[in-house]
Amino acid sequence: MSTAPAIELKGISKAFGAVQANKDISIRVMPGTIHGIIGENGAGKSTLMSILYGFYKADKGDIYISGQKTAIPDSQAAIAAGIGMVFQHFKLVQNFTVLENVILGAEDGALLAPSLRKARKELTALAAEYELNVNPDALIEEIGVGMQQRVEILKALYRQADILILDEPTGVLTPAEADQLFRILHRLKDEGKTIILITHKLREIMEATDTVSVMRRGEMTATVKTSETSPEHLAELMVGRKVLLRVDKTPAQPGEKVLEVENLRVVDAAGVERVKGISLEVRAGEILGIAGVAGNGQSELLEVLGGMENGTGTIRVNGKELDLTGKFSDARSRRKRGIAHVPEDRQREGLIMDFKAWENTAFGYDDDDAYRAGLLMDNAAIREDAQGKIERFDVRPANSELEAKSFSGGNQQKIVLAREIERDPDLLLIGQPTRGVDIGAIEFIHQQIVALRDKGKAILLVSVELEEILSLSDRIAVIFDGKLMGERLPAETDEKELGLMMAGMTGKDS
Amino acid sequence: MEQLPKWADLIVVPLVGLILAFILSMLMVLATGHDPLDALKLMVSGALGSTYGWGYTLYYATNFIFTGLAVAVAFHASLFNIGGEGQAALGGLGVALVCLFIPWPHWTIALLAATAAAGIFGALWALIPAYLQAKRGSHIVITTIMFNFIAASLLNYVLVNQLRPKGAMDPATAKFPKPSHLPSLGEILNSVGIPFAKGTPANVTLLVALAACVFVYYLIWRTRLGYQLRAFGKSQPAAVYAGINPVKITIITMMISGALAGLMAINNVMGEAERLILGSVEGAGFIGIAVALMGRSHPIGILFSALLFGALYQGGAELGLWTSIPRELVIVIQALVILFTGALDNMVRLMVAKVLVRPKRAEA
Amino acid sequence: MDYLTLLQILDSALRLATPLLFACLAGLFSERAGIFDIGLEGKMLMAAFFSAATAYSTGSVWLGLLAGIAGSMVLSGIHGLASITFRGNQLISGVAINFLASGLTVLIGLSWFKLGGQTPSLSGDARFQGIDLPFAEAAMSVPLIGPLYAEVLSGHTLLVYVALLCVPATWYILYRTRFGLRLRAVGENPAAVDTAGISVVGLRYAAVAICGVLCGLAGAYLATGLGASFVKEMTAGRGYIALAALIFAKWRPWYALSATLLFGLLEAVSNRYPSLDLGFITLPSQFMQALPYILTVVILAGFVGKATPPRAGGQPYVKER
Amino acid sequence: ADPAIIFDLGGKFDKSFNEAAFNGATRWAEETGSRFAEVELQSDAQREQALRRFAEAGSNPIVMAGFAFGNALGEVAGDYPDTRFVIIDMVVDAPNVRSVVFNEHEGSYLVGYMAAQASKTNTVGFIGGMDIPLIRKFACGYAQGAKAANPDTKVISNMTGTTGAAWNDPVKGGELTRAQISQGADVVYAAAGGTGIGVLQTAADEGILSIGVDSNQNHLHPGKVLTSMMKRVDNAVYNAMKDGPGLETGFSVMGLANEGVSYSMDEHNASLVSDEMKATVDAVAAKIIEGEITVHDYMSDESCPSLSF
Ligand SMILES: Nc1ncnc2c1ncn2[C@@H]1O[C@H](COP(=O)(O)OP(=O)(O)OP(=O)(O)O)[C@@H](O)[C@H]1O
Ligand SMILES: Nc1ncnc2c1ncn2[C@@H]1O[C@H](COP(=O)(O)OP(=O)(O)OP(=O)(O)O)[C@@H](O)[C@H]1O
Ligand SMILES: [Mg+2]
Ligand SMILES: [Mg+2]
Repeated sequence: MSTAPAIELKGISKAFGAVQANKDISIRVMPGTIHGIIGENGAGKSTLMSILYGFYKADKGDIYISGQKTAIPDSQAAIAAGIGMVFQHFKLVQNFTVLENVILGAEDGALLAPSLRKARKELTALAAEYELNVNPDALIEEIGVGMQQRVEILKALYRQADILILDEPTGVLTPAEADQLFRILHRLKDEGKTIILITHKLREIMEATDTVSVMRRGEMTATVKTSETSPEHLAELMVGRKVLLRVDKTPAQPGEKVLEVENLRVVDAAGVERVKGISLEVRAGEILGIAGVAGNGQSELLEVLGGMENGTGTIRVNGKELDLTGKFSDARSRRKRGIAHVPEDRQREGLIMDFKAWENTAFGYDDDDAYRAGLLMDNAAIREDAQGKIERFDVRPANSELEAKSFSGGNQQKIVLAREIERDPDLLLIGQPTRGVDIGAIEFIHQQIVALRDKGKAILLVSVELEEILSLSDRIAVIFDGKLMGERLPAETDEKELGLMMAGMTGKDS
Repeated sequence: MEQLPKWADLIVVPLVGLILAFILSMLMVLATGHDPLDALKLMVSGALGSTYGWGYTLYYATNFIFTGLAVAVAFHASLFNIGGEGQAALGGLGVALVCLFIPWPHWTIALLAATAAAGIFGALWALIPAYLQAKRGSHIVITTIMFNFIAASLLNYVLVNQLRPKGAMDPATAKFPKPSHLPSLGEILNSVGIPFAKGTPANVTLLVALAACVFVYYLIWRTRLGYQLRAFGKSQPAAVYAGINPVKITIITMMISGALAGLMAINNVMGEAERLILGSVEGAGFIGIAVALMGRSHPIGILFSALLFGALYQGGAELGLWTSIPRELVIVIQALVILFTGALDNMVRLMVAKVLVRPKRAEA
Repeated sequence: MDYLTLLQILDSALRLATPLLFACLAGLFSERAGIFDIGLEGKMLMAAFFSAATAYSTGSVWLGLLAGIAGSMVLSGIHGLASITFRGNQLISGVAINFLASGLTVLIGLSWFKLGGQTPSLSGDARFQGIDLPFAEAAMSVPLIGPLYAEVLSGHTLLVYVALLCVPATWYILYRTRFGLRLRAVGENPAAVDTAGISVVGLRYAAVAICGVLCGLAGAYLATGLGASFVKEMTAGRGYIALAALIFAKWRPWYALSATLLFGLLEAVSNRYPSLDLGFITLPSQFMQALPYILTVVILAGFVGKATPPRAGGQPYVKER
Repeated sequence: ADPAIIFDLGGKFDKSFNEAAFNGATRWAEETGSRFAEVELQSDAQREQALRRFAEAGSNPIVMAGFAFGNALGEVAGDYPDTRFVIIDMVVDAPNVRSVVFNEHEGSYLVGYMAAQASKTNTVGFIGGMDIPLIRKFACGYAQGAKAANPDTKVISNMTGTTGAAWNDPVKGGELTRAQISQGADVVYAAAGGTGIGVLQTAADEGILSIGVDSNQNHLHPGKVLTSMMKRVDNAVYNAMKDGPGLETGFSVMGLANEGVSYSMDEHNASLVSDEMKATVDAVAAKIIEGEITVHDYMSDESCPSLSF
């Protein structure tokens, strides 16, 4: 036990303005291990790792790499010290090819051609070695997030990183992709590389890591051997109270048909048909879960239902047909028909990040009479309404004057949910409700969704988290390539079967 | 970046920027062989030291308030309207047509009509670029630049070939009939017993400009339309999610912006010149960009930066009158003011922070 | 219109396009790196002044060229300082630079030459002379192509050819070199560049500096190539037109060539036909003067469609809010 | 009291009438060792301001160059009955105002006549700054002169632009010159302020003749500028200042007769203008002065017999 830790951080502190993101943090990571870091949204995990990678500069503290005190003023120094990092929000150039992204900053000379040639070869080798297949000539904006993440990993490997940091790598992955990622990580570990893994998913921590550190409100509260702990214990360390890890719900009591979709087709701006004749229905008091690998048409399905895109076919809500292309095909008309929508991408669509929280609670409902005072908007009323929502949905900090961007992801999601759920809609469309959200918040969000169902509302849930689909849905439909592959009851299926269906393999009865 | 108390950010930083700009400017005055302190005194007292000075300062400021607001409204929707110059020119045409061809019984009614005409003409001149941006994706920056040139040609044609009285040398319309003349600020204030220099061009339009500030404030922060256009400006996908029609918002915003730019014409065309002359906008459309940016697209900020530019204009005129300092120096001073208070504000902020924040740290 | 007229118009178009092309490529480098630049006009003006002033004083157009580039680069430096180092508003900085150039050139010109801000006119080695391309004379006899070569391509000053060569050079730098890759990346996603271990600030300054050099060439061409002295405000809005051309060109080098040639062509046509008698109606000169701008709008609306600027354009790179 | 002079928006170095006015004032100052107040305007609103401020400060006489002052002076003159005003290029009817106007059409006629004589291609060009009445007046006189010398002469006319930049765009001036050359013009007359610099330059470069305007521009390109249409704004200003506060008011026309306009001859263009040519032109000038030839003034009925706009 005389080997020096691959990484040792001593007394790291970092403040962003008034926010103390990291407080006197120390941590040691042994070489050849996978070290997990968990913590609530905003606990300071990403900040800590960004400091290690030279993206931020710590206010205080020292970094030791393999026992040597090392200054890491910028990412160049981190790369030189053998550190690679896959950020929570990828750092890729959208309109570059995979190859170009890989060589960026690691070119071999002033001209590109030789670098590209070399990288192409290297990539093929890496792909073979680690099952990291990507088309080197594909544009980043045209490949899925799973692929993008591979590119990020390839970037690190191409730079011969010995220490690989992954910040919430599975937040956007399908189960199959996640499994593959962990295989790769184990392979890397076997080769002696050191891996730091940030995740909100306790299952992943339990399955993949050797040691795990828990962060809370900028502090490192515990570091334990994974073999000596349990998910419940970790959850408690993280949130500071006991957390229910299972969704607690009674069997559904389906009522009237609320949503009926017949032969829905959607063609995107590029002329590609993304939804290819989907029919489904959701009844009052039930949750229909749509499982599928991202990019198989579920986003477009939600967007048409939510009035963000045009489509063809028939959609009825409470028996009345919706306008799919005309004057009433916009999102506002949908809301008037009792449809609420929690979009997949809360930061791009669900919220205006520069607006204050209270302004965001009226977003999409600014024409509500309750928000109006003559010709003007009744800001006082909106503020009051917002404060109530924020308190009922336990948004932290409970300050409606803060801008949306200064809340953590989980709390941003709560703002959107509060806004949509408290509208008391007949139909709730909800996409990726817990993406990037910590377990404390997940528990809360799931409870709210179930409570809405129990009030007799229809819910259409789209998620790439199979676990979430399985535990929330009353019925599960699997989407593949714009078509439904079949329906299952959660009790009668499992992740394996769903995973196969998601890959286009037909299930038992369809 | 260091956190500064709000008062320091709002008052100290611009003030220090202004001082820096003036120090540099005065060095330049020195370099051209003049006495910088005299020049500075002349500028300040010329612009702000008498009601006469204010009469001019406020006149220019009125122009800049309108064009500044025009740029700001578009900015909130992430639209960059460089077309203020053309829109204001067309506003002038609207004012001229209304004042020349309709006999108004009283200036108040004429003002209402001219306001409407200026706004409508300005709005219509912004409509085509807006429509093309919304429907065809034609970049609004190019189209508004192009429309400035087209407006210049149009006015040249109309003034030389159509509206110019026969035999007149000036490419300008005839003088507007008496009833459409607006009372000057001096006349108004004197009538309520406040002494104010007569014969200065500031006129009742200043009140319209102030009203426009209030209007824009309410529009942007208190109405649904404002809410929607700000949301649209921050995130277009989110706007679609909320059911905000991008085409409609783009067109409405640009038309409001164009109307505000057009309104400038009631100040310079109706209030001051009392006729429409060629090139009457005199670059105020472009200054409006600087005014809006420096005012952080907020009506109050715009009010102050318009005043600053108005004072620079009038102070510069006094320099021109009483010294042999070339008028280009005033342009350089303007440039330095824009640079230090607008573009290098973070540098100034850092300097101020060093002075203000350091000692506090030391105490702690 | 006969063939010769067409050639003459093309010849004129090429000359008129050259300053636009330089400025457009200048803007391309800067904006591709994420720094918006509405100060092209001011930089050109500064360069025009210093090139003419120096060429006159030294009698060497080459020194003039260098001085013009230096003058333009000083303004680039200010723009860089404001928008890169101090993360200020790039539009404001550009506006300030235009004002600064407009005032300073006359101010300095007045004190140096006492000619009302103008420089004395240049002659001989103090200005660029036309270059006859090889075989231009002989080519005249070849039908169609010959006159095209002799009339349109041959006989321009060196800078015209430099400008034309800048197009493939820009393309090559942008798409075939490490620097170009990084430059494009920093305009799209500076965080990607930063985390790849490259200095965002360094790259952006480099881009702004190149922008300065190219604006310098544009200005020098105006004052020592096309004209032979500096006259106040002689850029006459060309910086703004170049900006429009840049958007028109969707920030791409070859498109920039077409866009600026188109602008040059439209202007040349309206120069050639100051008013047009269509038989039933005579289009007034004002209409012909507006025609290039009207056609630009029409073309833009009809054929070009949406242009997506570099994604990180206009925003300072701020890591810590 | 010192005299004062107010320059129009183009500024005192506009290569046109403002600059000529400035030269006149400077000449007076140098000769008499006195001083004069001056201001360059930046905005239309400053016309009245400058007039009043100078009048209040006791400047007398106050000289202004440019038709655009007409309105402002009309308003102001009555308020300062003891101040004498001199306005150039415009007529203002007030007891304390001297209005000086120039017969630019006559001078332009002469240079047009010379242009046609010098032209070998029977094609001459005119380049104006902006399409405004004053410039049409120049163009119309020029075209008449050219046709008078040779009825077959073709006159090509261009205006530079419609914004203020039109007066300061030598590059465009040069390009317009080339366009005219390619249409056969071999003499070009520029009435376009700073833009004209480019016209004269390009003409010299391309080996054709040019004609300067307002002041004597022959020296700019010796041996290449055929002549210049001199509009003696400098003399008008000089005289006003020399006459001082007691100057005679009223309306004064500066034409060929009183050398208000003329064509320039000096060592720079001596080789270009043959004695014969000079003789005929002088004869034409004499006829104009005597009234034997009437040059049509565009402003009289806003039409031009020899050129359409
Ligand atoms: N660039 C920044 N500027 C200012 N504040 C920041 C910045 N990045 C993070 N913060 C703040 O620092 C705190 C820690 O953020 P961090 O991103 O490290 O949390 P995290 O543990 O990674 O959370 P999550 O699980 O949501 O990713 C938060 O309060 C966050 O708002
Ligand atoms: N064919 C349709 N498809 C989808 N939505 C529709 C359709 N027709 C109407 N709607 C929506 O239902 C709403 C109710 O219709 P109605 O015509 O009563 O409008 P409203 O309640 O008076 O609303 P507004 O105040 O906007 O006029 C509409 O505003 C529109 O949003
Ligand atoms: Mg994080
Ligand atoms: Mg209704």
